[in-house]
Amino acid sequence: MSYFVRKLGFYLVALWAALTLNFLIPRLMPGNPVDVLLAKLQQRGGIVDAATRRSYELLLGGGTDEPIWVQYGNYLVNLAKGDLGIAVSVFPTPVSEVIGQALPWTIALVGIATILSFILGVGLGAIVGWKPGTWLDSLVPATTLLAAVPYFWLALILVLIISSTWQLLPGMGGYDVVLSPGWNTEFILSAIEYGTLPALTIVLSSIGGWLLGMRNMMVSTLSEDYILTAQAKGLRNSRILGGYAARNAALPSIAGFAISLGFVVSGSIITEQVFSYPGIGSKLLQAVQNSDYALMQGIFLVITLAVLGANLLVDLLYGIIDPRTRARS
Amino acid sequence: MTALTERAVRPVLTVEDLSVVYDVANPVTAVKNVSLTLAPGEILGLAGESGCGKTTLAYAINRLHKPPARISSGSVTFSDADGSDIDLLALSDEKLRAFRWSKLSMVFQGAMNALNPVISIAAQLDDVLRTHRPGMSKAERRARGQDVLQRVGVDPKRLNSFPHELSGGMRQRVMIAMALILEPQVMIMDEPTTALDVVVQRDILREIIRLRDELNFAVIFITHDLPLLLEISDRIAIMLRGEIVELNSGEQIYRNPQHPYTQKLLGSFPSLTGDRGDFIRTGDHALTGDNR
Amino acid sequence: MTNLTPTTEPSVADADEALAATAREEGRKPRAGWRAMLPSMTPSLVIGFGIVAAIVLFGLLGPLFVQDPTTVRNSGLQPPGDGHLLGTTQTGQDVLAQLAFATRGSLEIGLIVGVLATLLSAFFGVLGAYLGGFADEAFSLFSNVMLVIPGLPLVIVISGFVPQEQRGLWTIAVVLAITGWAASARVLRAQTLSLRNRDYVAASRVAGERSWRVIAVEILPNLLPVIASQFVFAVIFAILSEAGLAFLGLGASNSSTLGTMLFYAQNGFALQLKAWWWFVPPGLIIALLGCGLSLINFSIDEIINPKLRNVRAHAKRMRIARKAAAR
Amino acid sequence: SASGSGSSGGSGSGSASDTLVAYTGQAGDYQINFNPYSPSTIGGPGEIFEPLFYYNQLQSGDPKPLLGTEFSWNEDGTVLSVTLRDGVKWSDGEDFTADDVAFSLNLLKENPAVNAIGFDGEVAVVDPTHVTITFPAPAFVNGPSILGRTWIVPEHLWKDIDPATDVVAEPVGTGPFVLGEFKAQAFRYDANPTYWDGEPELKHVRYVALSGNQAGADALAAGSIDWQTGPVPDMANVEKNYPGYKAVTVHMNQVALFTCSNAELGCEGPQTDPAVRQALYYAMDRDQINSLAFQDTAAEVSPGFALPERDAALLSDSLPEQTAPMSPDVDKATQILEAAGYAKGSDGIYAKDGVRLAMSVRVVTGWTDYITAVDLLAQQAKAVGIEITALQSSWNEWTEVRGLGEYQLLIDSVTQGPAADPYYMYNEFFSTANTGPVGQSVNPGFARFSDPEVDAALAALRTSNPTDVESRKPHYDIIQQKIAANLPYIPVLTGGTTSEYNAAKFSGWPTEEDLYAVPAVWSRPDSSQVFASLTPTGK
Amino acid sequence: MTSVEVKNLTKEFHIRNGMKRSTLTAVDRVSFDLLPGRTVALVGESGSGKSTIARMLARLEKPTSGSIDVTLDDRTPVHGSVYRRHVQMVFQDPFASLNPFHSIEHHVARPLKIHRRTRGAAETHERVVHMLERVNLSPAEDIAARRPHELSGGQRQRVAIARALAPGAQVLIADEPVSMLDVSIRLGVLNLMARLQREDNLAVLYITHDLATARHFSDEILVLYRGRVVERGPADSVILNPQHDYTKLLAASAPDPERMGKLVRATGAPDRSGIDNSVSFNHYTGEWTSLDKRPVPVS
Ligand SMILES: Nc1ncnc2c1ncn2[C@@H]1O[C@H](COP(=O)(O)OP(=O)(O)OP(=O)(O)O)[C@@H](O)[C@H]1O
Ligand SMILES: Nc1ncnc2c1ncn2[C@@H]1O[C@H](COP(=O)(O)OP(=O)(O)OP(=O)(O)O)[C@@H](O)[C@H]1O
Ligand SMILES: [Mg+2]
Ligand SMILES: [Mg+2]
Repeated sequence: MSYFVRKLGFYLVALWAALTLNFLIPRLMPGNPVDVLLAKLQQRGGIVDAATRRSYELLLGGGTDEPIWVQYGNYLVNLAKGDLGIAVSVFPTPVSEVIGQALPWTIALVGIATILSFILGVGLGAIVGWKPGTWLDSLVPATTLLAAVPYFWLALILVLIISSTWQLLPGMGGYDVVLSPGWNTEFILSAIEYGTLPALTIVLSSIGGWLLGMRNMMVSTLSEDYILTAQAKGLRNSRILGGYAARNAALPSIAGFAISLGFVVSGSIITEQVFSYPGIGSKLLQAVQNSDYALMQGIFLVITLAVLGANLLVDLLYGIIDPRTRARS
Repeated sequence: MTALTERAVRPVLTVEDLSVVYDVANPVTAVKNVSLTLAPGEILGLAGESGCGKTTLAYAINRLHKPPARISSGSVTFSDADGSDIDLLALSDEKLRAFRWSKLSMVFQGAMNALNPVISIAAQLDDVLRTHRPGMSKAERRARGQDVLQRVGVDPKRLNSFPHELSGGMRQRVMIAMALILEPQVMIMDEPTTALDVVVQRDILREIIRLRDELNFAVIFITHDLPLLLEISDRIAIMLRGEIVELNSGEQIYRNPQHPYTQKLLGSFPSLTGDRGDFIRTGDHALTGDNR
Repeated sequence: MTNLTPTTEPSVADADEALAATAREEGRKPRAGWRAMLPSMTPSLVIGFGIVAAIVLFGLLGPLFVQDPTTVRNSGLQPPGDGHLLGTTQTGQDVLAQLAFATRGSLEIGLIVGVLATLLSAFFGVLGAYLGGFADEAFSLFSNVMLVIPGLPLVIVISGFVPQEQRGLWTIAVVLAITGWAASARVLRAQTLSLRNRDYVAASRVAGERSWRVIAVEILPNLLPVIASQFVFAVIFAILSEAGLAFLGLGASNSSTLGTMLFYAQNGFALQLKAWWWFVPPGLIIALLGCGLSLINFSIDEIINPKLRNVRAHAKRMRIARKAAAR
Repeated sequence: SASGSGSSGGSGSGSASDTLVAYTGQAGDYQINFNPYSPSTIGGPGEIFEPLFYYNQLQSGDPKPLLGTEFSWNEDGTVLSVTLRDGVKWSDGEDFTADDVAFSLNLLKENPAVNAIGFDGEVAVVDPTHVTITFPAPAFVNGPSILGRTWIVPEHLWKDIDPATDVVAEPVGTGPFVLGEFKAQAFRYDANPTYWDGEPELKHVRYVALSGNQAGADALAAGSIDWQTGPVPDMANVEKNYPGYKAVTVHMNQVALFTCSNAELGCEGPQTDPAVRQALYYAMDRDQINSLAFQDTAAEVSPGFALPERDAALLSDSLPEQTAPMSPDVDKATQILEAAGYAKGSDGIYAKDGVRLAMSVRVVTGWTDYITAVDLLAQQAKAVGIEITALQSSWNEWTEVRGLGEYQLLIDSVTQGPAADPYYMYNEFFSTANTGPVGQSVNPGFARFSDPEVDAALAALRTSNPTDVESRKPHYDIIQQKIAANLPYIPVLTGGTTSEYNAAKFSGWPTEEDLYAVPAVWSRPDSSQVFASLTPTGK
Repeated sequence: MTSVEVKNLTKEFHIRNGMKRSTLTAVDRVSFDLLPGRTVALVGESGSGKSTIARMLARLEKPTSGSIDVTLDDRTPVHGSVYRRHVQMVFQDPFASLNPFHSIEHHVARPLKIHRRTRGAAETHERVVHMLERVNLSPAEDIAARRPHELSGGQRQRVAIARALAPGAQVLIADEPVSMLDVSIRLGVLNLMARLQREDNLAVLYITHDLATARHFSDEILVLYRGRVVERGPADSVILNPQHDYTKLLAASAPDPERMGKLVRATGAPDRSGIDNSVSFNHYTGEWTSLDKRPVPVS
């Protein structure tokens, strides 16, 4: 039990730390939403004078005089109530609505891409590691090079070639805007079509890490005694590869997978920027640029919960796939 | 026992002139022209100091050696109980796979690590049966697993345990159970008890002997503990730098060692109950010559 | 019976003798401790080292030989040619000159982050694991929390908060280091935990060594390959992250790095204008540097995990054997 | 329905020939909000909710009647009478009446939070087509905001709406368009079949969401958007690079080096000395800046800040020069400095009383044109012995220091008011009322400029009828002279706003010859004027 | 000369097992004396607490209760940092107890420097060479410059012994010092230790599970079973005349070629559940005592 109690304790502390950081950071940041919105209005040819400023202050609520700990208390109470506040950058929409609208896109695109690159990377890694020293090993430096390329650089070049020059796949947006979002085939096909290129770039740039890690673990695992035993037992190679070698070698990768799953939410900023993809990353950028504290806090909360949730999930999963964990605690 | 040693019976395993080379920068011939035979139901002890090639020989017999190891010469013939002879070194991969474990099984040096840590004992036993006895039903396989565990003195209730939940001695027994599960004619045991407590070690040895008497498989028992071998083996082979320098019945090896190395090995074990020798605690015994 | 004295000294293999003999034969000076920590020369190491060395030299010496990267000319977007080996930017600045300075900037960031993150991770990972008990619990909880807290957003937020005058390279580097050390700390902790229980650590304590000396002299050297590998990762992480931040307009704004250079190229529509000489080289240098460092890391991996080395040695033998067979 | 989708690499708006795809430059997708009074509205003003009149910021002259047909001021500017259009219907079928107008104006007064124009009049409904508005003080200058920037909303629906906090997802207005469909990635206007001026020929307008300028340029290249305002590669050759597209550039906002100029209000640094600002003014090589930083889209600027073309009639004759010199005058710059007592140091930088002429310029990270301009300015200033270093920061931070006055120099642009009258710009940027001491956030008197004569001139302008150009000119003269002498904002160039549009698919776009509206896609309510004037060519 | 008096040494470990925290008494009220020139052997099955006792003596672990008194001949107690000069330990695994990173010289020189046995680099080096020669490692100069992986197991264990003796240790704790070594070199190392013991009049605690060497290399044997001493006495009497059930079992389990083919066939494994560790047989007094040292009637 203590394994789970300790884990739970860790998650609570991590959550509390994240929430507190979440509370503090925006308050330490420069700029306030009134000024930013005014500046934005002015840029767009709006009239800005003292009256405008006054009205915006009234609307958005200026700085509060409450002591910081009262604010902190209110913040925690509101969070507990599920009230994330109002996103001033899209005033008066509640933060939860903004996030609710953006989150599915990110989760679908980056989540699927992450899972895909994990499966492909670990799968290829297992194959490469199964017969190390063969030509397959040359996959390793190749994928490493891909991983070392700045992601947006790769993405932009791919967009230029695949999307702009060859016109194979759309390189902008989340779906054909002519269609209405909904659970119909046409829309889903369109979403898949639009998501292919972004997903491809994510997979390309992240597959190398999985592949290398898995390959090295395979090599180590293959020299374990139980692999030799399995061979002596006359098991088929497929069974040894799947049930004995890869099964054990994949354990560290799975832990890594948890962490990367958690970062699905936050890792999408650049992707969404390059591909004009709707999602949480662009919302975060929007929040930061508009000093939209509430939105920022809301997104952080979601990210932290995602990371913690994914970790928790894998901790539990780990207990199942690696029976030793439960004993080790 | 002596009857067995006189090759009156058709041997179950014949190794002739076997050499194994490690193709490394300075190639090492880890096993040199080894010949031996193993009669059905016989326990053949293989002793020698660390690195003399015992494990390499065991692997080569089952063709488990991996590069850089290479069999440079010799033959290994398995004479099946049904009368056919199998040239192990000539078997195709698939035939070899089918041969392994069903005719010849192994218990490895450090068998504690020979169990896959992430799947249960039941699944690992089941794997063997599923591969080699495809006809068996699930229930039959489970019953068989329980049966072999029972035989080696492990509570069949532990079938669903994971290796880490068992003590070292129990894991060792599980490995032996696994080696038994297909009732092979030959079992190679490579230092199966080295890491264990003497008391546990004794239990396991007793178990092996009992099972051998019951099932009549032949055993190649590898260890560097000569006194132990003397207790349990019918014949003992002494290995030195890849060669078998002496092969004789346990009685002969103990009473009348021929090769100086055998003599030295025997001298390395002070007797438990015998006299306190003159060399003890004098600090200048000839054996301390290896002190550079 | 067992007390029998062998009549003759057996002509027995004496491993000790053999070993001593080989060492004497080769007559070489035995390798010093740190030497064994060096990766053996492999093709990947040679290539990786070559690439990294070339780029570092370019970053170090390049700025001494090129033109002033900020000088604007009225001849914008010239393709590579006379006068400008790599052409010019939209405002007529020499791309090669910019590249040299930007490489230096990125290397600086990589180095600062590498050093800082390594120090942080060594502190939290090694010290915590060595001390054990509450310190270990606290340190490992702290690094786990740091690992869970999303990095990039934190970077965005923190870099917005640092005062303008201190902005730039150092800020970005410090922020990246703060957000990037936790994973290494976990690796180092695991390694230290296993080293801490080695007998030689206990032996040095029995000999009377003080704790700091046990850590510094007995444990740290054996962690060197791991630390080196983490350092290399931190450098790659830093350079890539800086580029990513720069792309979002949040990079080391007042310094010149490969990231900011890419940002300007991107904003100057270099790709759309097919000014590849402006857009491609910075990205390529990052990619090559990352690739070179990864190749070096392969060799470090081989020290950490000797099984990997065996694979390579084996592959090499197989090749030689195949070649021999072909002949 | 997905005709041709996916064929283009862009946002796949494979659009029908009667659908115009516009991109406003907004980054990220849309959050539904068609409340015209909300600061984060994504649409509505102009297309759906109309003002009474349309004021074109680019051309002086009478405003275009929309819901109002005529208006008149009393002598002292305290009573405004408006005649309303008859027979207009809301898009839900209800009749539009004077009560709606009164309701809309009173809405502002009752909700200070949305009263961004500071409306303080009393509205009286004379009859269904006439209203009069009475002000406590002369309010000539408030006319354009009240008449041109107050969105008339239907009383029968809005009486239940909180204008400050409701998002109005189903807007009902009188405008030429109605909301067709909203999606976060795009929303669509459809032509209003019951529009009082007849159903527009442009049947659909779709706004798409992209991630910024880069994406906009890419989408334009892919032909997936028809109108956007923003930079594209090789701006001078839009017609050649994008077949079927044309570009139009308008010059409205003056790019300037804002200075924290007023030591009395707490500004610190060499730039508080007018001589230094003058020297910088002459040091600039405006041609070089125009070509390298702005792709030659900017235009000449007047040191008095009136727009040389639009405000030609108001340009003061007594300025040292009508427009700032396009090439640097190093001699004059150094002369000014030396006359003010500066001496050149060994490092080539002037100094006085041990204080070097070294200043920092704030610029927003990522605004590459301004960053380039600042880099160029630094080089040019160096030639006259002034050291300028660029300090980049995030927009938030830059906005904050700009408001607080905690900067030495920053680069930004001076913006215009609701009508083609420089009064608004002068009043906003140069009046004492709109500034404050350093440390107090103000907007937009960023330069902390304060001059009683300018304030007096502005007060006089407030009480004179804007149509009475002759009586107003002397006041403008004073303001321009004061500004040009003091240079709190050192003019760089008049920035150009370039829009690219699909001329093959639609005709009737504003051109440089006929700027009937500000041709910027984000400019409201100008965009509705453009949409209403477009005719699909059927291609 | 230094001697050690161990009294009622107890060590408890707190094990977290799920929600429960249980206490494991790894060592329970163990007492013995280590006297100069004498060897005490500690034998017992795996997990009986042998290493824990060694670690407590080496101050790697704090006893839960009981005392370890180290005194000089004149009964002055040895405390603090001097303690480590007097009491040293040789570990079981010579492959793990030498730091692969450092040269042999480093290993032997560190204790010298820590305990200020030598002054200056030259003297230290000389001393290192001398120590290596004493443990029969020659050429010592050559060996000193090598690193552990260049030595065989036996050579390494000699280095470990040299290191332990370097600061002038008078009490040597050897925790299974030869169990990881090849059979053919075990005796060599044990003999070396015996020689050094004689030469320096060392007090030695020899921990092993090998009854045969325990018998031959020690004066006194303590048999440990589940943390408690169940039998103690002169080496020969304990081995040849075991009294406690556990000692008997242990003796019967040790391989003995003299019993060729016999013991193994003896039916059935002995039942260990009935073994009682609450009583102890003392060969010196010939009595059974309970844990609290009270005599108990013969069972
Ligand atoms: N992979 C390898 N490459 C090179 N040489 C090897 C390799 N594996 C084993 N050897 C050498 O082959 C010889 C025999 O090794 P082997 O493992 O068979 O010895 P062993 O008798 O089983 O020893 P132990 O008692 O330690 O298990 C040794 O000298 C060893 O150094
Ligand atoms: N740090 C520790 N925490 C918890 N339990 C411990 C710890 N160290 C030892 N133990 C337990 O104390 C008991 C005695 O262990 P110890 O290592 O002293 O046995 P040993 O006699 O040396 O065994 P071996 O012959 O296997 O070396 C064992 O049950 C062991 O599991
Ligand atoms: Mg072996
Ligand atoms: Mg122990």
